[in-house]
Amino acid sequence: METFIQVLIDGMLSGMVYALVAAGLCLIWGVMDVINFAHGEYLMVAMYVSYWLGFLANVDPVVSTVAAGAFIFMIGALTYKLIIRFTIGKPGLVALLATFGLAIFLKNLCMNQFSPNFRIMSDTWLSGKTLHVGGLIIALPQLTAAVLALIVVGLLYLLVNSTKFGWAIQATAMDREAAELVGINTERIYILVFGIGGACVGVAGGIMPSYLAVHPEVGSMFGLIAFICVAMGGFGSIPGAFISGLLVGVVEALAGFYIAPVFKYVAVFGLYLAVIFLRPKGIFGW
Amino acid sequence: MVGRSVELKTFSSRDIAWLAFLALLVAVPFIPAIAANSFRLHVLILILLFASMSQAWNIIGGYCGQVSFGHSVFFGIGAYGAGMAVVTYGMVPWPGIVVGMILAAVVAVIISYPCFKLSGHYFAIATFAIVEIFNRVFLVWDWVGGALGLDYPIIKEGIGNLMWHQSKVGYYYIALVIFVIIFGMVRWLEGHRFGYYMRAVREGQETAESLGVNSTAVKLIAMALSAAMAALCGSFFVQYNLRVDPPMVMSLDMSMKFVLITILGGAGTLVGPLLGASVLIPLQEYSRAIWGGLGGGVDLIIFGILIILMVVKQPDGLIGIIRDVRRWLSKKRTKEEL
Amino acid sequence: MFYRFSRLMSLVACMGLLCVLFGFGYGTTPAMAQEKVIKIGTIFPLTGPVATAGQRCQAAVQTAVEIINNKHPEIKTPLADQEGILDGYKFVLVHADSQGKPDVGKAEAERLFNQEGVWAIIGSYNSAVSKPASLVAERMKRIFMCGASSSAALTQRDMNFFFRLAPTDETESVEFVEVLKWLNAKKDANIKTVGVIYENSEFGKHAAGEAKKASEAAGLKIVCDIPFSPGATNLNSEVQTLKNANPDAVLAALLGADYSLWIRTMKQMAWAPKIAISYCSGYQDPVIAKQLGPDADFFMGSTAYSPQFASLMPAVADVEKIFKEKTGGVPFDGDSIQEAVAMLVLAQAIQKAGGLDPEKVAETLHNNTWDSPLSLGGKVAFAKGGQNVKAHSVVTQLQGGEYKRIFPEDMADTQIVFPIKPWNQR
Amino acid sequence: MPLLDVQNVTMKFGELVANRRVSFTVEEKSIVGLIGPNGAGKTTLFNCVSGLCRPTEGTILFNGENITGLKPYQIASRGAVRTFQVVRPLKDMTVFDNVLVGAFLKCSDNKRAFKKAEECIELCSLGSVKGKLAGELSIGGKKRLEMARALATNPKLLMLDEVMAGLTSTEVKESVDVICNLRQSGLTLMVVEHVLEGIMSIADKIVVLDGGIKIAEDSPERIVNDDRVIEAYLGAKYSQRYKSEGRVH
Repeated sequence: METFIQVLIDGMLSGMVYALVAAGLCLIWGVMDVINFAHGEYLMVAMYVSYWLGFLANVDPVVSTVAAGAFIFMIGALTYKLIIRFTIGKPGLVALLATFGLAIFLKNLCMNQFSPNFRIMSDTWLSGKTLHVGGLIIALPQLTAAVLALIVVGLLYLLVNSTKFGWAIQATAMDREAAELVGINTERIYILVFGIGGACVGVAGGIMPSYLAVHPEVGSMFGLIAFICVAMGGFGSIPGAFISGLLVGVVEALAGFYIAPVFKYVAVFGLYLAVIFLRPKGIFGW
Repeated sequence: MVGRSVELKTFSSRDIAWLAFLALLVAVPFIPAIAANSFRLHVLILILLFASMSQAWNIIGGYCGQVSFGHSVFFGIGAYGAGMAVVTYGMVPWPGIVVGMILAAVVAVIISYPCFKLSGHYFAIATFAIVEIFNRVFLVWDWVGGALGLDYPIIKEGIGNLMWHQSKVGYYYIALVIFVIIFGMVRWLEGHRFGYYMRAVREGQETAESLGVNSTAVKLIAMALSAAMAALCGSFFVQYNLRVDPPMVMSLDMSMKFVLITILGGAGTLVGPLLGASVLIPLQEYSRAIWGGLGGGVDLIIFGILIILMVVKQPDGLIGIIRDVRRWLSKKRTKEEL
Repeated sequence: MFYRFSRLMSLVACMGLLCVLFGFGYGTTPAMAQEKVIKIGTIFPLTGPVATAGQRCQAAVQTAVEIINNKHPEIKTPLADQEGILDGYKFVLVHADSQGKPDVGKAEAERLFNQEGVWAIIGSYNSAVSKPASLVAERMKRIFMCGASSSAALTQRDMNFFFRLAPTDETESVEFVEVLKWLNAKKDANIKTVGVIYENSEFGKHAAGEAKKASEAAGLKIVCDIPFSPGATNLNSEVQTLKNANPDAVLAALLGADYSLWIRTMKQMAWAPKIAISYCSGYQDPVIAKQLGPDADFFMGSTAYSPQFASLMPAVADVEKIFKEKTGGVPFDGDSIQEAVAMLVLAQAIQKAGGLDPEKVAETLHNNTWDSPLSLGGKVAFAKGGQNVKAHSVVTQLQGGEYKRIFPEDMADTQIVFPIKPWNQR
Repeated sequence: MPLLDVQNVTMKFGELVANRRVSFTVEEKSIVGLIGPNGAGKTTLFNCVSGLCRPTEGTILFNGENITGLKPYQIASRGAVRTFQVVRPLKDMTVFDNVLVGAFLKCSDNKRAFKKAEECIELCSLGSVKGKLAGELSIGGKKRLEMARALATNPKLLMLDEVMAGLTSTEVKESVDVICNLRQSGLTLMVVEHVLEGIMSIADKIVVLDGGIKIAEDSPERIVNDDRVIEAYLGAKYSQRYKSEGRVH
């Protein structure tokens, strides 16, 4: 029983981080109908930002996560300005392929610049620290990341649902032309949405070096899982992305422990298929 | 309008151009500059293979409009069909190829039936998930070699074993045969009722149904056909490389390559996959040959930028560029005549 | 108008590119007949998941070539004190990237032989790439020197032109089990159960297969068998499964980042086996000890080289100096040094054979025992099939960030710390 | 036996009732107009007949065969073909190819299908644009395309959904002529119209829907004088005034 709860907790902690990565993707997808294939690479770049800040200026990841968020915000906005802008209104595949190119570019640029070596930060405030609650062990870095994820996703939800800016985003998502008619600068909304979507994954990447090694390939799997979360949650639904992120984390952990570790991703992808066959528009989709 | 004839599509002047092109391809190994340079022949073989493979994808993805990222699964099944025939059972690859093709078609129908109920990105991501599942299941499945993969023993070369060691000319002609089979089939489909139905389903499923088209059946048949052809290409791929393991044939990267080539050339057109392959494959092979050894991933950086540029600048693909240029030229001509 | 123009330009650019690539014909071999040059190709995974290792291996071969080509009287390896071999022949390296993919590796091997005109190939790190790439060489009757690929199957193919320097995972597995038996006998370690954890790839699967075979032969019970997908986002379930099965000893095959994640996850779950022994890369990566700090301590593994072995191999220090210039200060590890040895032994063989006939050189390689100051034991000799029968690796343990030699006893410099210290007592 | 027999069809979307127990028949070789104000449930009824929606209750017989709940393509291949109110051209195909898709339903070999398509294109006066992409046509052209495509399937019953809406009066006249010609060639037509102008002059029978209920089914002459119909179209107050002023013919 204790093992079960332990596995469950571990799953939930990693699930929350998946949720944060997915939330950014979800926002972009929901507003622009663009699948950002370079999302995992954003995460990787953010981890490098955090790593180098720690290495060169001795800043702890907990602090530099803000900087990483801001940096990826800029990368996101730049991506929109330079690439995505030209793909709006074209078939959805175009943006997907363009971002696929971007992913290859970013991954290899980082490899070129920072070498393929993996890098670990071992003397951070959080690294290696654990909380012992009864017989349970909770890793502090993962817990911090999860709490951070909860906060950021919460803020994002509030931003979209109860601010004027959020309403403008929603209006743009529903009908771009109509939104322009009522005086919304949709171009600016798109830039900001891409930036904010990037910032979410930037924050996630910023905190991760306290427990995960940084290397150019690190983002790929996270990116793939984020796609699954977003599609499972339903088109553009942030609560949907959050819940399915959590679900993915838990299923991954349970399947990994109770079936076999090699099957943990099979279980995650299988879960997606099962959900999507029952509800073709995702859990929260309409 | 360029290239949009309303005449009978059973045979047109374009086909003569195709036949001439084919004659040229047949003659290629006799050109000394290529015959003496096995790397050039290698690039040509890859172009033919990937053009064929992308054309197979084009049936369902381009003509029928169902963007599947799952085709490496069928490619892989074909590869394993041939691989297991030779390595596990010590036979010639031919029965394996046939079984692989049939199996791929069956698997395609089974997995795409539920997937066709999904729309847009949901469908695309479902096919991602299927590739990942197949990849991981094959990695632990000992009967098919698991993570170890299947390695070909050194056996006699020739058409019987579909294997050549000294020269690549044999491989080249087999690739050419596959190319002719798949392109010929798609060409035939283009002028046939089924081809029109596929495009009608792509353009509007409800409209097609209102005109008496059974869209589900059209999509399933197109998928089965596409998967069987993909498996054929896969079996050639494994005969060419003499080894098969899951990351090599059943990965998202592989799937992306088929999609990328087709989109780059122009999806839903006959010549598109060939155009895409003859740009992307030399780019990939030569840039790796020239810069790969430097180790900085420079080739891939350039590759990434080029994909972005291509896709963003002309989403209709290379065929779109050609169309633009022709339109531009004809406009210029009319201006001069005035 | 401008819009149209830019589209036209992109067309022109494409066509131009095609012309450059096809027309002007990359791949014609420039004539170098006058100069005395031996071209050697290298194929390593320079990009992709194991690029770290691949780039180090490439640097190792470069180091070896530099030693051979130039006069380095200070270095005590064969051929170092003269310039080139065979009265002034020098080596030129042509590098290729396999991306860790077998099909790419095979294509590159063909290109290197046919287009670049290389005389032999050194590579390819991944066993899965070495297999098809070396077949290419075998068919062309050219020599393929393999440094670090560890799959035992490679040298069980009865090939005549394939030579592998590193010990196979088969011999390593036997050695690991010897360590366990030795501990049981000498230290009353009471090791009865074994767990294996490995990445589910060609490398991991082979290693684990041999590990299980060797353990069962020694009467040890396998209590858990955990393959995992490399590049995982976490190893929680894997380590939890290990912890639940609680084997006395763990045999592990993990690479790079996965290895560090494994160690950290075990720490997080506050569990460690009594003893953990690793196959090659992850454990012996010099970066690990530095970056993981005390967490990496007390784990064990096979090591063909570490800087602490300098006393056993006096020649290494000077070679390593050159190597470090190329890697930004990272020392040799057990894999990369094998690639340097491969290059050196090949050069010695050419020298001894007195010519560039591949068959004669291959025969010479088979028939002689070679001096190799960069190898443990100092000798290299090849059996039929190409395995280096003098390949040794010692089992080491990380203590205070240094690789200490533990086993076999006659090579040991330090007492083993057994069992692994609990995480909270470090 | 009527060609189409709609019996007690009820269609509910959750709580919303779009059609309640609607019954009517369409005789062979006649033109039946289906009219009603906005939101009367005309298109829903159409969708039920053509198979896009499965009616909650009721039966639909076509040529004596029960076609309730069949798939659209099954109904189409039995000979009941429709057009769409909101035009749905197959955008990236030429006009000719659009029509050809329809023609392939009954003619499986290319030659006959091509001939059929040519005929239908001429019939709907699309000859001058047949090489154009369907997406590039004007709205009137698209409407005619819808009709040509449906015609090419060689239907027994052609169901037209507001083919005249939004057209100029000359265009309406053209359409009316086409429809008359079709009847002459032996086709049965069911026409949904919001605009009464065109349909009244040619229909043999008019079915009037309001609020999902059939309120009248009669010949055009009598329909225009039906109180309930006028009320439905103009509202109770205006219909009173109209009557008192005697402006109803």
